[in-house]
Amino acid sequence: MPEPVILSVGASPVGESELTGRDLFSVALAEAFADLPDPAEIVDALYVGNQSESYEHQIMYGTLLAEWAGLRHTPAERVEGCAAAGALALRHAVRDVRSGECDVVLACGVEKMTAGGTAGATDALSAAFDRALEQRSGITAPSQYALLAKRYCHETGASEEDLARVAVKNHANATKNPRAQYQSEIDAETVLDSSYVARPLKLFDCAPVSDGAAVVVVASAEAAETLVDSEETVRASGVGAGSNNLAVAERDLTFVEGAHRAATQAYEEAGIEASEIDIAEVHDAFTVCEPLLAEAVGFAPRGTGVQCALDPGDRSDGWSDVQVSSSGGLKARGHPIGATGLYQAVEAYEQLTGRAGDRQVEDAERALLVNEGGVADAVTVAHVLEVA
Amino acid sequence: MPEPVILSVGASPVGESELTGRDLFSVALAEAFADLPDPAEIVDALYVGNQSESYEHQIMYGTLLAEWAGLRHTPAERVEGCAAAGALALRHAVRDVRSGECDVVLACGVEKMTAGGTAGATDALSAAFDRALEQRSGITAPSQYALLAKRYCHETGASEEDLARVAVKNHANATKNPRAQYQSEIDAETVLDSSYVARPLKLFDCAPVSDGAAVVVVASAEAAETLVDSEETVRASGVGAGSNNLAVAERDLTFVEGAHRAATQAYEEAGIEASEIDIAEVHDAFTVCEPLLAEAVGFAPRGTGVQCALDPGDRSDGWSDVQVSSSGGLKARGHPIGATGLYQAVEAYEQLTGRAGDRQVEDAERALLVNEGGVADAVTVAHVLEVA
Amino acid sequence: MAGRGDGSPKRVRPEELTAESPLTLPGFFAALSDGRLLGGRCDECEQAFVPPRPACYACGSREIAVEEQPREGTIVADTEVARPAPAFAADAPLTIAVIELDSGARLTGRVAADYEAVEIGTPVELTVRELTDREKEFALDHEGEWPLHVFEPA
Amino acid sequence: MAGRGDGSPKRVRPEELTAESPLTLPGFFAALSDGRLLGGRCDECEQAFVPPRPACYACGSREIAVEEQPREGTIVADTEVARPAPAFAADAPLTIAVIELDSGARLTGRVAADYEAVEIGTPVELTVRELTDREKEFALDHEGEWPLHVFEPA
Ligand SMILES: [Zn+2]
Ligand SMILES: [Zn+2]
Repeated sequence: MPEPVILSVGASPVGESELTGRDLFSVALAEAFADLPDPAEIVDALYVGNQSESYEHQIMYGTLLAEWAGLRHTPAERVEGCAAAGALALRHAVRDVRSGECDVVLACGVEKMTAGGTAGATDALSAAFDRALEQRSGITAPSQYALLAKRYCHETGASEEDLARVAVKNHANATKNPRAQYQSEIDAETVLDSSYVARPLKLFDCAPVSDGAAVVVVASAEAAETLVDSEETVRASGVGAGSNNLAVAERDLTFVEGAHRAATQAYEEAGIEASEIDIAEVHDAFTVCEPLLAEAVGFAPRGTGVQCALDPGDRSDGWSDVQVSSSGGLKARGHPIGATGLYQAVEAYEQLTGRAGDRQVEDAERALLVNEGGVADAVTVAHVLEVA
Repeated sequence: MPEPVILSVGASPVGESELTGRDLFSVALAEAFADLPDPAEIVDALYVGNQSESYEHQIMYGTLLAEWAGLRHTPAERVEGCAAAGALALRHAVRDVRSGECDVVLACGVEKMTAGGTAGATDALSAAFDRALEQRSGITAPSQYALLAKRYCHETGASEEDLARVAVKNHANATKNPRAQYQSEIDAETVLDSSYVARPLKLFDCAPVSDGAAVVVVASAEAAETLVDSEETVRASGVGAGSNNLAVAERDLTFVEGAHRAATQAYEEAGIEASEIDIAEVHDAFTVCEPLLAEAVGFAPRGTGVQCALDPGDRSDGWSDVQVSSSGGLKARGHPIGATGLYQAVEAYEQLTGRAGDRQVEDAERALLVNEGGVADAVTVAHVLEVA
Repeated sequence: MAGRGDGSPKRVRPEELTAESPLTLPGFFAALSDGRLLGGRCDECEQAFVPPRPACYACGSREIAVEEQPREGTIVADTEVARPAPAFAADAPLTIAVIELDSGARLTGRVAADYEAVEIGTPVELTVRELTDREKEFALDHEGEWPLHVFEPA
Repeated sequence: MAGRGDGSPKRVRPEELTAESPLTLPGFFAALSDGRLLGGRCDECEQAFVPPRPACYACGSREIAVEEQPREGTIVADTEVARPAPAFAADAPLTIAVIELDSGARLTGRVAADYEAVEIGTPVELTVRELTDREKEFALDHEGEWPLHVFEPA
């Protein structure tokens, strides 16, 4: 079975951009292919993660980006699982290489969320909820996660300040990430003093509305050898994916079962344990997600997830030494929905190849990526990446 | 390499329905699994073709349908390439079985187009065009195809009446299809006397706005053996897919190159020639599509495609004996966008297993399916199905 | 009632899945308009769920009975939506909660009370009302007559 | 001009792809506002295309020069849109055509003439205008200032 590796990545800066989605993709592609042959010479297939047609009134993003990359006749398609779309694209790339169907595949993600303003984004994201009972009740994305936060704090005793510290940590990380939407430190008071969006969540508990695009080049190890030096590759050694009920009400509110299952599958494929993960990019669309995910993927004992905001040495027994969201996470790096899963891969690639600059995590050898769509784990995709 | 087969199908009637998308899926699933174990016992993955979130304000259709099928934790996702979404789902199912990743996969398609009326459908479909130059010029789906029809008639000398006969033939076929949206015969005058939607195309040159859902159960031959008798299976022996420029202006207007490439790849995988195909379901979203596709996939010499409306014995030299659109095609069976590619597979499955009732094509052993998205071949997926 | 309304669990046949069947959304909302909140109950594992659907989300069984749900339940988690979508802006802030009905079925819905007036564990009771004109504007064509479920502190 | 405007073909660097570069849509439409229709020309296979993009659709090369396009072209195919989307309803029926410019680049656009007044082969000339108020209503936020290309019989 061919071994899939990531051999190059590219990503636009995240934030509000004057560029359209296809232009942001051009930026990401130009970076990813700066030292590679033309895509037309090497790429066999292309997948695009994209959440909503409403932002740019554009579907067919597979064909559009294939054309823009000079891949006119290449098989290309859009995949959608709300915010997990990016990792779904990556998973296809990894599997197409594994099966031997393809030698080189582009996993792409793009979203121009700011095109419709905050109201447009609120509406577009609500389409991810069950239409019958959830959407019609007037619930929004922040309030869906607020339900999780309310229950999590109720069961674990975590406070709003505990959640605030997750945002503080991620903003601090993002100051060292030149692609991040927010490169400024904040303190817990900034979060706690910000207005409630959906109690107990406040403005600074929420990831922003963002524009961005990312490209991850996946190839068989054999094909990669002909294109880059081996230290420029990262192994995609494990993948996991799964769904959970669409409606939050019908799930465990304090244990993200979908993420647990997806991560477990990825660990098994990679032949590793959760404790061996050095760095993780998890889906912190809202602060409460990071502790929930830390528990679900096996980094933390139940109820202690908020310690993700602490330095590894300061955490309680049973916690792993993993560093979470070195990129700044969705909260501070930004969250261009369909591209987020690939920004996670970009961060892990840069960390595992020693190119993460000021935010380099020492001796990072194994990374876990957890990308979710819908509210929390309505769909989850997990990847384990390892140094070659 | 495991051999993928289709072992069961189900589909809702096509037309304007009171049911929502998920309900139409329930209808299709209940039919497909009438004689099978619960999906939860056998299904490893699920793909959903769905064109637009705008009809029902619903994304995350992968998760939604997985849940509705009792497949709560199964990997599930939506794939989108406009009207080719259904066949993209089928292609994933076939490839997941081929690679050995899965034993049984559901390829699903669903669209509730009537939810937004004709204006809503016009707008939702226009999102498939290039936003920069095409959408902003005010072009609609019928007028895009009208450009093709105008040029095709100009180059080949085909008349509006020649195109009308395609609709007449497909309506006649649909009278024998209990799932068809229009089960009434029409004559050429009906088409020619209908009002212009986009000259030279008239109302009766256009496929209708439709609701519908379809399910195709794909499995390895080995897994299928444990579930059904072998005569109930159909081999998915060849698949092809590819893109073409998003903008119609930048393509060959009278040769559907994407379909030519996709069909050629499918023939090669199946090890057959175009002349060996007995029945074909092609993407006749507008009458002009059927002659264009007949030429592109190798049934007809260039410029003679309109003879698809004739009985095989009445066609000129070089034409194959293929029967095109025994279902009634998109024109008369109906065109629920994201499900259309799977309705094509449903028809071929029923024909190849001898279950097509009054419309049974005698000795049908090999079928070609051509499903397109965007305008014509912006994305094309072709499948060859064969009797087991 | 066409479709499934007698509570007997058996696999649904495709032709039974009409707009009158409570296993479809139009059928579910038609019953809700009559004041009856219908749910499914799995014959295999006893899980109850709203709305009814042809398979159990907990175990995957297709042996589903349709049963009227109790109107009484309890708040499992709640929040206050400060900035809802435009269709609901006039009613902001909204109190929204996950409710566990006495059958064990859970669903999300509005609570007709201030956020401060309720908490986790507060007992609530189901009410059903038509959409407001404003809400109807934002409803899809086929949803205009679908009523809204709203919980009131019991 | 930032980005690529000097016509010299070389691969574009990511930092050059700003809103001022004609290889992005904002850059392309800014030039169009100034009356200049820019296209790409492939250094490998000579294909011309509008708008410019970082790779050639014909051969995949990334050696692309940006060049102003001729205003003159010919109708390759045309139609009359009887029922356009709501944004354009006031102007219905619309004549729309595929135009081949004298550079060989092809694009779709409106023709400011009745359908009966033009045919395949009719020479046309590019004009550029601002959006009407009605069109602006339907434009996305970032498109409001983007002009529209319209062809007139030459
Ligand atoms: Zn059950
Ligand atoms: Zn070229």
